[in-house]
Amino acid sequence: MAELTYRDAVARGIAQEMARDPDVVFLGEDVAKAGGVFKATVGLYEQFGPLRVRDTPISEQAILGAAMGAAMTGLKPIAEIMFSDFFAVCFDYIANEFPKSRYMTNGQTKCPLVVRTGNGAGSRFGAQHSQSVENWCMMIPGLKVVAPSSPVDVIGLLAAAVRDPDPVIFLEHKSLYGTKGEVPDGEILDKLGTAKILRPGRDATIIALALMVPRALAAAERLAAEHGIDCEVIDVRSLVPLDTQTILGSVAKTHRCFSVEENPRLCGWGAEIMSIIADEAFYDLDGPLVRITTPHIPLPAADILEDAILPTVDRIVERVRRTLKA
Amino acid sequence: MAELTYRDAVARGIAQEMARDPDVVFLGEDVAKAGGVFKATVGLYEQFGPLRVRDTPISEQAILGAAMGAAMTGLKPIAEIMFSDFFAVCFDYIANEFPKSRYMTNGQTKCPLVVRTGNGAGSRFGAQHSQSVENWCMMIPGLKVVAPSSPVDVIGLLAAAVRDPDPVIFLEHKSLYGTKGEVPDGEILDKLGTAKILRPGRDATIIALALMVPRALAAAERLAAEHGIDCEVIDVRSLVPLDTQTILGSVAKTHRCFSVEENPRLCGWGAEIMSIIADEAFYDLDGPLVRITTPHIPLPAADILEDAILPTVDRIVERVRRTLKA
Amino acid sequence: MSKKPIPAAALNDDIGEETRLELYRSQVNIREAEQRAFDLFLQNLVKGTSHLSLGQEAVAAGFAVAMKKGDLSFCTYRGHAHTLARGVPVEQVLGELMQRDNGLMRGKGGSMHLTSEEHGVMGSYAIIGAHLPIACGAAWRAQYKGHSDVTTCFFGDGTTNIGAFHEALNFAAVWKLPVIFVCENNLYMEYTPIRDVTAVEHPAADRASAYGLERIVIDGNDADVVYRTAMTAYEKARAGKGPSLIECMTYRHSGHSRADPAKYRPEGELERWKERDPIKIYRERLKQFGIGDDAVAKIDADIKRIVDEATEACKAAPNPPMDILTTDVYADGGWAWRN
Amino acid sequence: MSKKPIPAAALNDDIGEETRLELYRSQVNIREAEQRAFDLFLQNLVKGTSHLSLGQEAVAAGFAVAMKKGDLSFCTYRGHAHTLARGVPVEQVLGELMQRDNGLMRGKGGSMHLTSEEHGVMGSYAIIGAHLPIACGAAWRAQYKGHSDVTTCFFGDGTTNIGAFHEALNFAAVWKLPVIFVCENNLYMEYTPIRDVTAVEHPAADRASAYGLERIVIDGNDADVVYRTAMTAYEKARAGKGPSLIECMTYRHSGHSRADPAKYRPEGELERWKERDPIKIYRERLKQFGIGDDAVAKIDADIKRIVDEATEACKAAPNPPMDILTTDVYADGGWAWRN
Ligand SMILES: Cc1ncc(C[n+]2csc(CCOP(=O)(O)OP(=O)(O)O)c2C)c(N)n1
Ligand SMILES: Cc1ncc(C[n+]2csc(CCOP(=O)(O)OP(=O)(O)O)c2C)c(N)n1
Ligand SMILES: [Mg+2]
Ligand SMILES: [Mg+2]
Repeated sequence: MAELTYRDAVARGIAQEMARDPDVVFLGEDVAKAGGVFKATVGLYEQFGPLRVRDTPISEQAILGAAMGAAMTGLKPIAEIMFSDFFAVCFDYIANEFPKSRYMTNGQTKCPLVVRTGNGAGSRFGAQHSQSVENWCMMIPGLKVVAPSSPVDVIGLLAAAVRDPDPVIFLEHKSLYGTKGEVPDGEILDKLGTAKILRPGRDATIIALALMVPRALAAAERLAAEHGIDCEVIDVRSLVPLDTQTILGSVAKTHRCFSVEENPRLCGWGAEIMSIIADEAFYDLDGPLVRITTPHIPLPAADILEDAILPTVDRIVERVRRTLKA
Repeated sequence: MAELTYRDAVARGIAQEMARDPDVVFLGEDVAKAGGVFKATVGLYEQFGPLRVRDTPISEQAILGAAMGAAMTGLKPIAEIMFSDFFAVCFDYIANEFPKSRYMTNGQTKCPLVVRTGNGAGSRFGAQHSQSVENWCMMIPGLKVVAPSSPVDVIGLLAAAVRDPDPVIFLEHKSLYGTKGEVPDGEILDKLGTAKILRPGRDATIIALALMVPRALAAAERLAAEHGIDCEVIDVRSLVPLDTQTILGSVAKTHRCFSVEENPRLCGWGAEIMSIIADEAFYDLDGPLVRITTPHIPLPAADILEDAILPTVDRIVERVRRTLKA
Repeated sequence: MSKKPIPAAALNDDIGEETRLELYRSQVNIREAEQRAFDLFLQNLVKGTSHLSLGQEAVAAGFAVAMKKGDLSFCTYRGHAHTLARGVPVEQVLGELMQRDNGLMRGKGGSMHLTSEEHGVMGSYAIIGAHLPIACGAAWRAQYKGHSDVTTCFFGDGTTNIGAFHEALNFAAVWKLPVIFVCENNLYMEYTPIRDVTAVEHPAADRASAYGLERIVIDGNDADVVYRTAMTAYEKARAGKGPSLIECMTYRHSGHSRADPAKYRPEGELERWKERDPIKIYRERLKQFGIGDDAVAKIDADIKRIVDEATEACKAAPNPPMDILTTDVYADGGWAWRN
Repeated sequence: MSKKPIPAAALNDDIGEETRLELYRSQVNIREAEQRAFDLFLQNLVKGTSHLSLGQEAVAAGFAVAMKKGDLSFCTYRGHAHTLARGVPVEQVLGELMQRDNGLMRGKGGSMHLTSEEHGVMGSYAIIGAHLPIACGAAWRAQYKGHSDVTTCFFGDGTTNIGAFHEALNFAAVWKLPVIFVCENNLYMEYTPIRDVTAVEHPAADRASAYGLERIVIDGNDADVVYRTAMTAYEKARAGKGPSLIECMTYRHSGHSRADPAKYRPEGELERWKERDPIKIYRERLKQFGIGDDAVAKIDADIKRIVDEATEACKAAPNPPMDILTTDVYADGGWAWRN
């Protein structure tokens, strides 16, 4: 058992899988010699050498295209796209190639790869380097989409993603890289498609992802301590496959549900989950389904503006309290 | 008043706006001399000449980038992306450039352009030429997103889009190009952000878009005739701005709501609208909110498979009937 | 090119009779199958779109015959020719065009996505440029694993102006990948001439130097020329000397796709190119080399029979069953995105 | 380059004293403002990221001085220099880096998106390559409307390997647009040397022929060289003769961004380049041309005062107010996506 940062967990997770399977290779911009711009891949180049850990040109289409071709023919590539916002310059692979090839070929081809990326806000980088793009991926049939919130989940879910036979989009939250958590020694392997109830509760369910998970947890503590409201907090972890059983089970117990989303409002994962609940658990509900999201605007750069725009602990507390008292 | 195809309405709409405003220019692949691969822009090159109607290389990023630069500096470009699936090769402009520039520059820049595209299934083209990508656009803050279902709406909404000072994504449905409708003579100008109640009803609201509109209407007729269920059918027309008043007003009256979406299941516009209803109109509801969508899979090519996978009149009727009788 | 017969002693040149007959057979096979696809389209039996390579057969044949077993091909929507050239049965190709259950992908992919992994046809891609980087990845795997196979990536002239082309070429050159990029310059994109929208005369070859590669433009209608060029490129790739970019000048006899009557062509252009029909050229070539009419006639008859039989089999084949609708989205065979 | 003074008669060469002083002033202005940005960062007053052009000032100055009013600039995240060079006040630039209300965009954009429409700075773009096609569009507008302005698009060496570069260059060449593409080759992308990932030595210039353009590589640390090259390119563009692609060899003295100590550089490299510091070169140049020390000293003092005043103004400036959070998403000033 050791305390590890989320950042170091990334390198450990990749190393674990590269050590285990020589077909795992890793490519991206500045990932090798420099250890990544977020320093999340330090040491891999030294450990696994220049043939397995490769710096690329600034050619995101080539990075993802090459990862796909290698995956189709026998390797298990991990590709890094530095910031998730850059998915927009290589979106064809994410939307049209990775996820459709197996289906179109009636099962002839495979695409076992992982795309890792730095996702999310909080670094004062402005509108083109701060987005939370999980929905860009969740909406595409044929992908798997994962977003861990803790170091141990980073390792376990990354290992599961690398061993998964399908294309997995692995969203690391930039504002979590510096956070720490206890991590057991030895191999860690988690399971895609499993949500985690991080705090059991009776009065309402709060569903969160990535950076919003610690905020939802903090809000739940405050709601309990200050307002006597006992919330169950679920870390979705995996958007596809989606663990609807855990979510619907929780709502059947609490009868109220909130989602806390960092992504801009429209067509977020919260909308999907809420619409599932509104269909399948309608008669369990005691009141409106409420989504707490970043407003539907581009992200501002200034610290003070950025801090004001994402869902905060205060906003979650206030919204849950107000809704339940209504 | 004349009968016009949806296809011819596109050319008439563009011509109307080009004749009115010399700053309106039009570019895309094979759009000029050949009149477009869907023959939706026939005659424009002849009428407005080679400086205003321009064939481009197969360079979607250059097409959208050039449209943006021209829009920022004084023109009002209409850019065609042949199939909406190709948004994936130029998604940076759609997701990161058009919609963020004004905000990031604190209002210094403008981006009055229209991206027209052939959207949707039904042509047996397979998974990379048949997608319904309205959600790829709706989820991005700063865009406007329109999808007409009839020839008269094509002209009126296209005119509104061209005159709109913001970037508008204009989704023409490939399977509607051949459909006909009455169109008044003279200038036609509609308004973005307005849904239309195409059939008033008391028992349930059915919300649809584009190709799903005629299907929802046909289903409503059958539901009335065969099952005594009186549905209100709403053509959303504009996903952003979204006419939530019309939608919420209808649900307040009918107390039940269904959406009919061509897009694959996850994070569709239906999820967004349903989650709005589940929050803001929860106490109006008498039962679950039900989304009828294409399953969350890539689209098959074969006619018989493609026909089976999209929401059909039968499926809509069956689902509404079964839900309301439950 | 002299049409005089070649002296007997020269018959076994670097190509030789056996390979020449293979090149001929491959071209005729493509021609007949594509012509049949066109006929079936006129009978309303081909559905969706389809993109024929009539007139471009020498490129597909020349490369495929030069390939070894295990070499990989990446094609575009205009990929029937390359798929057939790797030995995929005509029936499976026509079946896919007719969207029947006997199709290569049982109708799930359609004409634009022909794939036969067992023949090394790693897919046909319908987004312009997308497969060039993917081909790099397949070649990277060979390099990484020390395999000797080479990847070939076919694409059109119009594809040279999209970003992915540039990224792939640079990437392949920097990593010295065993991949051959083959541009079939048929002078047109869909309906627009390539010269109207390209800054250089030879859209691929005139850019080779931008990637440190040799400028290669060849007669794409002469299967011998294609074959020889291909052999050189494969040797180079197998020797670890990196990628090649080859521009083959050719012409499509029909429209861009089944929807296109190709009225945008200047008068006489098609006729001029038909004089240089690759099959016509190759029949003469065989004659020059003294290869007997009977060998040729036998191939012609063989192919005709195969295509006829395939046609009948396709007409008799059932539609794909509904239960394949949701199979093979994920590796577990299903499509479940939730529990 | 000879360091002997130039004879008085030659003083009014094609550049002349007035322009030389302008070039000098512009470079010093950038240097001082950027140096100040770095100091403020060390004091924790600059937030988010920032990308300095210390060492690259001659490129920004040379082009900006050659531009006419109304000409347009498109920059990258490394755009402070180009923004300042067009006359944008130092205070507004530093204010944006410090994310204060007096910033160019009141903190909404941040250091990577400096924009001042009134100065022709049409934006700074943070997605590699994105602005090259956008610059084409601005130039297309000029061509279409018969305006005489020229658009300049600045970008780094690493940008030449992304797809948008290729699409923009071909597009500009085919449409003969009045746009100048300026590659600042500072030898590195973020931390990776450009030569490690590029198939040619000069990532921009060695590709010019792929777009039918002239190969131009210049000394980007000599403002005179830059200015003269720029003047030629602007003349060509204004004469309707189409785009230019210019590769300027230069070097950044600091790391890629504020997060980067630049340890990946080989020993001695920075020192060698500092000997060719553009400002040092230009001070000598002024001396050679007999331009008096007092003129130089006055500029230095002027700039120092301006930067000091700007710094104080920024420190005193308030944070942006919350009510701008949701303004200017749409042209109506608001952000409403629903009624
Ligand atoms: C990204 C993208 N843009 C546009 C298209 C539409 N399209 C299909 S084929 C084609 C022309 C391609 O021309 P070329 O590369 O010369 O190949 P050819 O069809 O001549 O074999 C176009 C524009 C596409 N499929 N993908
Ligand atoms: C599409 C995209 N990929 C990657 C990045 C991350 N990134 C920012 S700057 C940079 C290096 C750019 O190098 P170069 O073009 O040489 O410009 P320089 O920073 O040296 O001025 C990279 C990789 C990005 N912003 N956009
Ligand atoms: Mg072509
Ligand atoms: Mg650089």
